Amino acid sequence: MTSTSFIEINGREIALDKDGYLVQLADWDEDVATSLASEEQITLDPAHWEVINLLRVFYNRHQMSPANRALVNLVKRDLGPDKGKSIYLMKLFRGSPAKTASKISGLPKPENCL
Amino acid sequence: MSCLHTVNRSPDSKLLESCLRVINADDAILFIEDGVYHCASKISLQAIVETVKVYGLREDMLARATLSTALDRVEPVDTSRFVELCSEHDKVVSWF
Amino acid sequence: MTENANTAKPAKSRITFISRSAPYGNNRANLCLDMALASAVFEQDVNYVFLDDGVYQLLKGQDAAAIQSKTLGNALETLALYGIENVYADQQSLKKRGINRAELLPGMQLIDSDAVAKLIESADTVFNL
Amino acid sequence: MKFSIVIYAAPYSSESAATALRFARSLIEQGHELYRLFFFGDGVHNASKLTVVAQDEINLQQQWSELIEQHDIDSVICVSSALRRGVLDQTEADRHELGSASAYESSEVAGLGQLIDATLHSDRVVNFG
Repeated sequence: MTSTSFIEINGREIALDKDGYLVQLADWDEDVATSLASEEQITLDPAHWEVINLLRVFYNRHQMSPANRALVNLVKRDLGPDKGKSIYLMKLFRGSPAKTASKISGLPKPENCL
Repeated sequence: MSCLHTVNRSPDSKLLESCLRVINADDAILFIEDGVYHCASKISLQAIVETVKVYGLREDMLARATLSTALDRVEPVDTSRFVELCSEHDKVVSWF
Repeated sequence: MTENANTAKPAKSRITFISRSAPYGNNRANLCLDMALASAVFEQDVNYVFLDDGVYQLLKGQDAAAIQSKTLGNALETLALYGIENVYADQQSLKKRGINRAELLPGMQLIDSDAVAKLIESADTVFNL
Repeated sequence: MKFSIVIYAAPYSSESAATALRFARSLIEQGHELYRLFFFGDGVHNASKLTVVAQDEINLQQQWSELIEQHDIDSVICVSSALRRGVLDQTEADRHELGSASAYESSEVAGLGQLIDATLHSDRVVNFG
Protein backbone atom coordinates (compact mmCIF):
# COMPACT_ATOMS: atom_id res chain seq x y z
CA MET A 1 0.00 0.00 0.00
CA THR A 2 1.11 3.50 -0.78
CA SER A 3 1.42 5.73 2.28
CA THR A 4 -1.40 8.14 2.52
CA SER A 5 -2.08 11.48 4.12
CA PHE A 6 -5.46 12.95 4.83
CA ILE A 7 -7.05 16.30 4.32
CA GLU A 8 -10.28 17.21 6.00
CA ILE A 9 -12.93 18.78 3.82
CA ASN A 10 -16.42 19.56 5.12
CA GLY A 11 -15.92 17.05 7.91
CA ARG A 12 -14.85 14.29 5.51
CA GLU A 13 -11.42 12.72 5.65
CA ILE A 14 -10.01 12.56 2.12
CA ALA A 15 -7.05 10.26 1.54
CA LEU A 16 -4.21 11.45 -0.69
CA ASP A 17 -1.24 9.43 -1.87
CA LYS A 18 2.22 10.73 -1.24
CA ASP A 19 2.22 12.64 -4.53
CA GLY A 20 -0.99 14.41 -3.53
CA TYR A 21 -3.36 12.48 -5.82
CA LEU A 22 -6.73 11.24 -4.58
CA VAL A 23 -6.59 7.64 -3.40
CA GLN A 24 -10.30 7.23 -4.21
CA LEU A 25 -11.27 9.03 -7.40
CA ALA A 26 -14.90 8.98 -6.22
CA ASP A 27 -13.96 11.38 -3.39
CA TRP A 28 -13.71 14.24 -5.86
CA ASP A 29 -16.08 17.16 -5.68
CA GLU A 30 -15.68 20.88 -6.19
CA ASP A 31 -14.63 21.51 -2.59
CA VAL A 32 -12.02 18.78 -2.88
CA ALA A 33 -10.75 20.42 -6.08
CA THR A 34 -10.46 23.76 -4.29
CA SER A 35 -8.50 22.12 -1.55
CA LEU A 36 -6.22 20.16 -3.94
CA ALA A 37 -5.58 23.42 -5.79
CA SER A 38 -4.61 25.25 -2.63
CA GLU A 39 -2.03 22.50 -1.97
CA GLU A 40 -0.53 23.66 -5.28
CA GLN A 41 -0.81 27.34 -4.24
CA ILE A 42 -3.53 27.86 -6.82
CA THR A 43 -6.77 29.74 -6.15
CA LEU A 44 -9.42 28.49 -8.54
CA ASP A 45 -11.26 31.07 -10.59
CA PRO A 46 -13.67 30.60 -13.53
CA ALA A 47 -10.76 30.25 -15.97
CA HIS A 48 -9.49 27.25 -13.98
CA TRP A 49 -12.94 25.76 -13.66
CA GLU A 50 -13.63 25.67 -17.35
CA VAL A 51 -10.44 23.66 -17.86
CA ILE A 52 -11.25 21.37 -14.91
CA ASN A 53 -14.72 20.70 -16.23
CA LEU A 54 -13.33 20.03 -19.68
CA LEU A 55 -10.82 17.57 -18.26
CA ARG A 56 -13.48 15.68 -16.35
CA VAL A 57 -15.67 15.39 -19.41
CA PHE A 58 -12.63 14.23 -21.39
CA TYR A 59 -11.77 11.62 -18.79
CA ASN A 60 -15.31 10.31 -18.52
CA ARG A 61 -15.46 9.90 -22.26
CA HIS A 62 -11.96 8.60 -23.04
CA GLN A 63 -10.80 7.09 -19.74
CA MET A 64 -7.40 8.65 -20.05
CA SER A 65 -5.53 11.65 -18.70
CA PRO A 66 -4.29 13.76 -21.61
CA ALA A 67 -0.63 14.59 -22.12
CA ASN A 68 0.16 18.31 -22.40
CA ARG A 69 -0.05 18.30 -26.18
CA ALA A 70 -3.50 16.74 -26.13
CA LEU A 71 -4.67 19.09 -23.37
CA VAL A 72 -3.65 22.13 -25.38
CA ASN A 73 -5.52 20.82 -28.43
CA LEU A 74 -8.53 19.89 -26.34
CA VAL A 75 -8.73 23.40 -24.88
CA LYS A 76 -8.18 24.88 -28.32
CA ARG A 77 -11.00 22.79 -29.75
CA ASP A 78 -13.53 23.41 -26.98
CA LEU A 79 -12.57 26.76 -25.44
CA GLY A 80 -11.07 28.51 -28.45
CA PRO A 81 -7.62 29.29 -29.87
CA ASP A 82 -6.86 32.09 -27.36
CA LYS A 83 -6.92 29.58 -24.53
CA GLY A 84 -5.58 26.61 -26.42
CA LYS A 85 -1.99 27.57 -25.82
CA SER A 86 0.67 26.13 -23.53
CA ILE A 87 1.50 29.54 -22.13
CA TYR A 88 -2.12 30.20 -21.13
CA LEU A 89 -2.41 26.82 -19.42
CA MET A 90 0.94 27.17 -17.70
CA LYS A 91 -0.22 30.44 -16.16
CA LEU A 92 -3.28 28.70 -14.77
CA PHE A 93 -1.64 25.43 -13.72
CA ARG A 94 1.98 25.75 -12.73
CA GLY A 95 4.57 23.16 -13.67
CA SER A 96 3.25 20.68 -16.17
CA PRO A 97 -0.30 21.93 -16.83
CA ALA A 98 -1.60 18.47 -17.77
CA LYS A 99 -0.28 16.93 -14.56
CA THR A 100 -1.31 19.72 -12.24
CA ALA A 101 -4.73 20.20 -13.79
CA SER A 102 -5.37 16.44 -13.87
CA LYS A 103 -4.53 16.17 -10.18
CA ILE A 104 -6.90 19.00 -9.23
CA SER A 105 -9.58 17.56 -11.51
CA GLY A 106 -9.42 14.23 -9.72
CA LEU A 107 -8.07 12.22 -12.63
CA PRO A 108 -5.86 9.17 -12.00
CA LYS A 109 -2.16 9.63 -11.49
CA PRO A 110 -0.29 9.22 -14.78
CA GLU A 111 1.79 6.06 -15.09
CA ASN A 112 4.90 8.05 -16.02
CA CYS A 113 4.88 6.46 -19.41
CA LEU A 114 4.60 9.65 -21.38
CA MET B 1 13.99 1.52 -50.57
CA SER B 2 13.68 -2.16 -49.89
CA CYS B 3 12.37 -3.80 -46.84
CA LEU B 4 12.98 -7.09 -45.04
CA HIS B 5 9.79 -8.71 -43.73
CA THR B 6 10.05 -11.38 -41.07
CA VAL B 7 7.12 -13.78 -40.71
CA ASN B 8 6.93 -16.02 -37.65
CA ARG B 9 3.67 -17.96 -37.89
CA SER B 10 2.68 -21.08 -39.82
CA PRO B 11 0.60 -21.10 -43.03
CA ASP B 12 -2.65 -21.59 -41.08
CA SER B 13 -2.28 -18.15 -39.53
CA LYS B 14 -2.78 -16.12 -42.75
CA LEU B 15 0.07 -13.92 -41.54
CA LEU B 16 1.97 -14.38 -44.79
CA GLU B 17 -1.18 -13.40 -46.69
CA SER B 18 -1.32 -10.09 -44.81
CA CYS B 19 2.33 -9.46 -45.45
CA LEU B 20 2.03 -10.20 -49.17
CA ARG B 21 -0.81 -7.75 -49.60
CA VAL B 22 1.40 -4.82 -48.67
CA ILE B 23 4.83 -5.98 -49.82
CA ASN B 24 6.80 -4.24 -52.57
CA ALA B 25 8.37 -6.14 -55.44
CA ASP B 26 11.97 -5.51 -54.36
CA ASP B 27 11.40 -6.53 -50.74
CA ALA B 28 12.49 -9.79 -49.14
CA ILE B 29 10.84 -12.22 -46.75
CA LEU B 30 12.59 -14.10 -43.98
CA PHE B 31 10.65 -16.92 -42.37
CA ILE B 32 11.49 -17.42 -38.72
CA GLU B 33 10.10 -19.55 -35.88
CA ASP B 34 6.85 -21.27 -36.97
CA GLY B 35 7.05 -19.26 -40.18
CA VAL B 36 9.61 -21.74 -41.52
CA TYR B 37 6.79 -24.22 -42.20
CA HIS B 38 6.18 -22.09 -45.31
CA CYS B 39 9.59 -23.11 -46.64
CA ALA B 40 8.42 -26.50 -47.87
CA SER B 41 5.01 -25.32 -49.01
CA LYS B 42 4.55 -24.88 -52.76
CA ILE B 43 1.32 -22.99 -52.17
CA SER B 44 2.98 -20.50 -49.83
CA LEU B 45 5.90 -19.87 -52.12
CA GLN B 46 3.80 -19.61 -55.26
CA ALA B 47 1.93 -16.75 -53.64
CA ILE B 48 5.16 -14.76 -53.38
CA VAL B 49 6.06 -12.89 -56.55
CA GLU B 50 9.29 -14.01 -58.21
CA THR B 51 11.12 -10.76 -57.55
CA VAL B 52 10.81 -11.13 -53.78
CA LYS B 53 13.77 -12.98 -52.29
CA VAL B 54 12.82 -15.69 -49.79
CA TYR B 55 14.91 -16.75 -46.80
CA GLY B 56 14.35 -19.17 -43.94
CA LEU B 57 16.09 -18.99 -40.58
CA ARG B 58 18.31 -22.08 -40.60
CA GLU B 59 18.21 -22.73 -36.85
CA ASP B 60 14.41 -22.78 -36.89
CA MET B 61 14.33 -24.97 -39.99
CA LEU B 62 16.70 -27.44 -38.37
CA ALA B 63 14.61 -27.60 -35.23
CA ARG B 64 11.43 -28.21 -37.21
CA ALA B 65 12.83 -30.72 -39.71
CA THR B 66 12.12 -28.42 -42.62
CA LEU B 67 15.70 -27.82 -43.74
CA SER B 68 15.93 -30.92 -45.92
CA THR B 69 12.46 -30.50 -47.36
CA ALA B 70 12.73 -26.79 -48.14
CA LEU B 71 12.08 -25.85 -51.74
CA ASP B 72 14.91 -24.48 -53.89
CA ARG B 73 13.51 -20.99 -53.84
CA VAL B 74 14.27 -20.69 -50.12
CA GLU B 75 17.74 -19.71 -49.03
CA PRO B 76 18.48 -20.92 -45.51
CA VAL B 77 20.33 -18.27 -43.49
CA ASP B 78 21.74 -18.39 -39.98
CA THR B 79 21.21 -15.68 -37.38
CA SER B 80 24.36 -13.78 -38.32
CA ARG B 81 23.11 -13.59 -41.91
CA PHE B 82 19.73 -12.45 -40.49
CA VAL B 83 21.59 -9.52 -38.97
CA GLU B 84 23.31 -8.81 -42.29
CA LEU B 85 19.99 -8.94 -44.12
CA CYS B 86 18.66 -6.32 -41.71
CA SER B 87 21.50 -3.99 -42.57
CA GLU B 88 21.29 -4.69 -46.31
CA HIS B 89 17.64 -3.64 -46.38
CA ASP B 90 16.48 -0.16 -45.46
CA LYS B 91 14.20 -1.35 -42.71
CA VAL B 92 12.73 -4.40 -41.10
CA VAL B 93 9.00 -5.05 -40.71
CA SER B 94 8.19 -7.87 -38.30
CA TRP B 95 5.00 -9.84 -38.80
CA PHE B 96 4.07 -11.69 -35.64
CA MET C 1 14.86 12.19 -23.77
CA THR C 2 18.58 11.74 -23.67
CA GLU C 3 20.50 13.46 -26.41
CA ASN C 4 23.64 11.80 -27.55
CA ALA C 5 26.10 14.42 -28.77
CA ASN C 6 27.95 12.23 -31.24
CA THR C 7 24.87 10.96 -33.00
CA ALA C 8 23.52 13.87 -34.97
CA LYS C 9 20.23 12.58 -36.33
CA PRO C 10 17.11 14.44 -37.31
CA ALA C 11 14.83 15.05 -34.35
CA LYS C 12 11.94 13.74 -36.34
CA SER C 13 11.38 10.38 -37.89
CA ARG C 14 8.49 9.02 -39.84
CA ILE C 15 6.87 6.14 -38.03
CA THR C 16 4.13 3.97 -39.47
CA PHE C 17 2.06 1.98 -37.00
CA ILE C 18 0.11 -0.99 -38.30
CA SER C 19 -2.48 -2.06 -35.78
CA ARG C 20 -3.56 -5.54 -36.78
CA SER C 21 -5.22 -6.94 -33.68
CA ALA C 22 -8.79 -6.88 -32.48
CA PRO C 23 -9.33 -5.08 -29.16
CA TYR C 24 -9.88 -6.69 -25.71
CA GLY C 25 -8.83 -10.31 -26.40
CA ASN C 26 -5.19 -9.33 -26.03
CA ASN C 27 -3.37 -6.08 -25.38
CA ARG C 28 -1.70 -5.54 -28.74
CA ALA C 29 -4.12 -2.85 -29.85
CA ASN C 30 -3.41 -0.94 -26.63
CA LEU C 31 0.36 -1.33 -26.98
CA CYS C 32 0.19 0.00 -30.51
CA LEU C 33 -1.88 2.99 -29.43
CA ASP C 34 0.45 3.75 -26.51
CA MET C 35 3.44 3.75 -28.83
CA ALA C 36 1.71 6.04 -31.29
CA LEU C 37 0.60 8.51 -28.60
CA ALA C 38 4.13 8.59 -27.22
CA SER C 39 5.47 9.24 -30.72
CA ALA C 40 3.06 12.12 -31.07
CA VAL C 41 4.02 13.55 -27.68
CA PHE C 42 7.64 13.51 -28.87
CA GLU C 43 6.51 15.16 -32.10
CA GLN C 44 7.32 12.44 -34.56
CA ASP C 45 5.66 12.13 -37.94
CA VAL C 46 3.05 9.41 -37.33
CA ASN C 47 0.93 7.32 -39.68
CA TYR C 48 -1.59 4.98 -38.10
CA VAL C 49 -3.03 2.13 -40.13
CA PHE C 50 -5.74 -0.34 -39.13
CA LEU C 51 -5.29 -3.62 -40.97
CA ASP C 52 -6.75 -7.13 -40.71
CA ASP C 53 -8.53 -7.67 -37.35
CA GLY C 54 -7.30 -4.22 -36.32
CA VAL C 55 -10.33 -2.74 -38.07
CA TYR C 56 -12.55 -4.21 -35.34
CA GLN C 57 -11.11 -1.50 -33.08
CA LEU C 58 -12.93 1.06 -35.19
CA LEU C 59 -16.48 -0.12 -34.61
CA LYS C 60 -18.74 2.51 -33.09
CA GLY C 61 -20.67 1.73 -29.96
CA GLN C 62 -18.06 -0.26 -28.01
CA ASP C 63 -18.65 -0.45 -24.26
CA ALA C 64 -16.12 -2.53 -22.37
CA ALA C 65 -17.33 -1.74 -18.86
CA ALA C 66 -18.92 -5.15 -18.51
CA ILE C 67 -15.56 -6.85 -19.09
CA GLN C 68 -13.76 -4.55 -16.64
CA SER C 69 -11.81 -2.91 -19.39
CA LYS C 70 -11.41 0.55 -20.81
CA THR C 71 -13.24 1.12 -24.07
CA LEU C 72 -10.61 1.27 -26.77
CA GLY C 73 -12.83 2.97 -29.32
CA ASN C 74 -13.19 5.95 -26.98
CA ALA C 75 -9.41 6.17 -26.54
CA LEU C 76 -8.91 6.10 -30.32
CA GLU C 77 -11.04 9.25 -30.58
CA THR C 78 -8.16 11.15 -28.98
CA LEU C 79 -5.71 10.51 -31.83
CA ALA C 80 -6.53 13.86 -33.43
CA LEU C 81 -6.00 15.70 -30.13
CA TYR C 82 -2.52 14.18 -30.02
CA GLY C 83 -1.92 15.60 -33.48
CA ILE C 84 -2.19 12.25 -35.24
CA GLU C 85 -4.12 13.18 -38.37
CA ASN C 86 -2.99 10.41 -40.70
CA VAL C 87 -5.30 7.64 -39.58
CA TYR C 88 -6.20 4.99 -42.12
CA ALA C 89 -8.36 1.89 -42.34
CA ASP C 90 -7.64 -0.77 -44.94
CA GLN C 91 -10.64 -1.16 -47.21
CA GLN C 92 -10.08 -4.81 -47.98
CA SER C 93 -9.91 -5.74 -44.29
CA LEU C 94 -13.24 -3.97 -43.75
CA LYS C 95 -14.84 -5.60 -46.75
CA LYS C 96 -13.68 -9.06 -45.74
CA ARG C 97 -15.30 -8.58 -42.34
CA GLY C 98 -18.50 -7.09 -43.71
CA ILE C 99 -18.00 -3.75 -42.02
CA ASN C 100 -19.48 -0.62 -43.64
CA ARG C 101 -18.07 2.85 -43.42
CA ALA C 102 -21.17 3.94 -41.48
CA GLU C 103 -20.24 1.57 -38.65
CA LEU C 104 -16.83 3.18 -38.15
CA LEU C 105 -15.63 5.87 -35.78
CA PRO C 106 -15.35 9.20 -37.60
CA GLY C 107 -12.09 10.50 -38.98
CA MET C 108 -10.88 7.37 -40.76
CA GLN C 109 -9.48 7.57 -44.25
CA LEU C 110 -10.16 4.40 -46.21
CA ILE C 111 -7.21 3.23 -48.28
CA ASP C 112 -6.28 0.22 -50.39
CA SER C 113 -3.39 -2.22 -50.04
CA ASP C 114 -1.14 -0.27 -52.38
CA ALA C 115 -1.49 2.79 -50.20
CA VAL C 116 -0.60 0.72 -47.12
CA ALA C 117 2.47 -0.55 -48.98
CA LYS C 118 3.48 3.05 -49.66
CA LEU C 119 3.08 4.01 -45.99
CA ILE C 120 5.43 1.16 -45.12
CA GLU C 121 7.87 2.07 -47.85
CA SER C 122 8.03 5.75 -46.92
CA ALA C 123 8.48 5.15 -43.18
CA ASP C 124 11.78 5.23 -41.32
CA THR C 125 10.43 2.72 -38.81
CA VAL C 126 7.41 0.42 -38.85
CA PHE C 127 5.71 -1.01 -35.79
CA ASN C 128 3.36 -3.80 -36.76
CA LEU C 129 1.33 -5.65 -34.15
CA MET D 1 25.40 -0.04 -37.82
CA LYS D 2 23.22 0.90 -34.85
CA PHE D 3 20.39 -1.44 -33.95
CA SER D 4 17.64 -1.24 -31.38
CA ILE D 5 15.56 -4.27 -30.49
CA VAL D 6 11.99 -4.24 -29.17
CA ILE D 7 10.75 -7.39 -27.42
CA TYR D 8 7.02 -7.93 -26.87
CA ALA D 9 7.08 -11.61 -25.96
CA ALA D 10 7.48 -13.22 -22.54
CA PRO D 11 10.19 -15.84 -22.27
CA TYR D 12 9.16 -19.51 -22.60
CA SER D 13 5.59 -18.81 -23.80
CA SER D 14 6.87 -18.39 -27.32
CA GLU D 15 10.20 -18.67 -29.07
CA SER D 16 10.42 -14.98 -29.85
CA ALA D 17 12.37 -13.87 -26.79
CA ALA D 18 14.98 -16.56 -27.50
CA THR D 19 15.18 -15.50 -31.15
CA ALA D 20 15.69 -11.91 -30.05
CA LEU D 21 18.47 -12.93 -27.67
CA ARG D 22 20.31 -14.84 -30.40
CA PHE D 23 19.85 -11.90 -32.75
CA ALA D 24 21.22 -9.46 -30.17
CA ARG D 25 24.27 -11.64 -29.51
CA SER D 26 24.95 -12.06 -33.17
CA LEU D 27 24.82 -8.40 -34.03
CA ILE D 28 27.21 -7.57 -31.21
CA GLU D 29 29.59 -10.34 -32.31
CA GLN D 30 29.61 -8.83 -35.78
CA GLY D 31 30.71 -5.49 -34.38
CA HIS D 32 27.41 -3.66 -34.74
CA GLU D 33 26.20 -1.44 -31.94
CA LEU D 34 23.12 -2.30 -29.91
CA TYR D 35 21.84 1.16 -29.06
CA ARG D 36 18.95 0.00 -26.90
CA LEU D 37 16.89 -3.00 -25.83
CA PHE D 38 13.29 -2.12 -25.13
CA PHE D 39 11.08 -4.62 -23.32
CA PHE D 40 7.39 -3.88 -23.85
CA GLY D 41 4.13 -5.59 -22.89
CA ASP D 42 4.73 -9.20 -21.86
CA GLY D 43 8.33 -8.69 -22.93
CA VAL D 44 9.07 -7.12 -19.55
CA HIS D 45 9.13 -10.63 -18.04
CA ASN D 46 12.50 -11.08 -19.71
CA ALA D 47 13.94 -8.74 -17.09
CA SER D 48 12.52 -10.61 -14.11
CA LYS D 49 15.19 -11.96 -11.78
CA LEU D 50 12.84 -13.96 -9.55
CA THR D 51 12.94 -17.03 -11.73
CA VAL D 52 14.07 -20.62 -11.36
CA VAL D 53 14.73 -22.79 -14.37
CA ALA D 54 15.46 -26.51 -14.58
CA GLN D 55 19.19 -27.19 -14.62
CA ASP D 56 19.15 -28.58 -18.12
CA GLU D 57 17.23 -25.65 -19.62
CA ILE D 58 18.44 -22.18 -20.37
CA ASN D 59 17.61 -19.30 -18.09
CA LEU D 60 16.68 -16.66 -20.64
CA GLN D 61 16.31 -13.86 -18.14
CA GLN D 62 19.74 -14.51 -16.72
CA GLN D 63 21.25 -14.72 -20.17
CA TRP D 64 19.73 -11.38 -21.12
CA SER D 65 21.13 -9.84 -17.97
CA GLU D 66 24.60 -11.27 -18.61
CA LEU D 67 24.60 -10.00 -22.18
CA ILE D 68 23.45 -6.57 -21.05
CA GLU D 69 26.12 -6.32 -18.37
CA GLN D 70 28.90 -7.78 -20.45
CA HIS D 71 28.39 -5.25 -23.24
CA ASP D 72 27.07 -2.40 -21.14
CA ILE D 73 23.86 -2.29 -23.17
CA ASP D 74 21.21 0.33 -22.50
CA SER D 75 18.25 -1.88 -21.56
CA VAL D 76 14.85 -0.39 -20.80
CA ILE D 77 11.72 -1.99 -19.35
CA CYS D 78 8.56 -0.03 -20.17
CA VAL D 79 7.25 1.35 -16.89
CA SER D 80 3.53 0.92 -17.48
CA SER D 81 3.96 -2.66 -18.73
CA ALA D 82 6.35 -3.46 -15.87
CA LEU D 83 4.26 -2.10 -13.00
CA ARG D 84 1.24 -4.13 -14.09
CA ARG D 85 3.28 -7.30 -14.31
CA GLY D 86 5.27 -6.92 -11.12
CA VAL D 87 8.66 -6.40 -12.73
CA LEU D 88 10.06 -3.59 -10.61
CA ASP D 89 13.46 -2.09 -10.12
CA GLN D 90 14.36 -0.78 -6.66
CA THR D 91 13.27 2.78 -7.49
CA GLU D 92 9.78 1.69 -8.51
CA ALA D 93 9.52 -0.78 -5.65
CA ASP D 94 10.35 2.05 -3.24
CA ARG D 95 8.06 4.53 -4.94
CA HIS D 96 5.10 2.18 -4.66
CA GLU D 97 6.19 0.76 -1.30
CA LEU D 98 6.21 -2.78 -2.57
CA GLY D 99 9.33 -3.99 -0.84
CA SER D 100 11.96 -5.65 -2.93
CA ALA D 101 12.84 -5.25 -6.55
CA SER D 102 12.08 -8.07 -8.96
CA ALA D 103 13.94 -6.85 -12.03
CA TYR D 104 17.58 -7.38 -12.84
CA GLU D 105 19.62 -4.28 -12.03
CA SER D 106 21.00 -4.42 -15.57
CA SER D 107 17.76 -2.98 -16.92
CA GLU D 108 16.18 0.36 -16.15
CA VAL D 109 12.45 1.00 -15.79
CA ALA D 110 11.53 3.98 -17.98
CA GLY D 111 8.90 5.36 -20.31
CA LEU D 112 8.06 5.03 -23.98
CA GLY D 113 10.11 8.15 -24.68
CA GLN D 114 13.10 5.81 -24.62
CA LEU D 115 11.58 3.81 -27.46
CA ILE D 116 10.99 6.93 -29.54
CA ASP D 117 14.54 8.03 -28.81
CA ALA D 118 15.73 4.62 -30.01
CA THR D 119 13.90 5.02 -33.32
CA LEU D 120 15.61 8.38 -33.78
CA HIS D 121 19.11 7.17 -32.98
CA SER D 122 19.14 3.72 -34.55
CA ASP D 123 19.69 2.73 -38.15
CA ARG D 124 17.43 -0.28 -37.68
CA VAL D 125 14.71 -1.10 -35.18
CA VAL D 126 13.91 -4.81 -35.12
CA ASN D 127 10.80 -6.12 -33.35
CA PHE D 128 10.32 -9.57 -31.83
CA GLY D 129 6.95 -10.75 -30.62
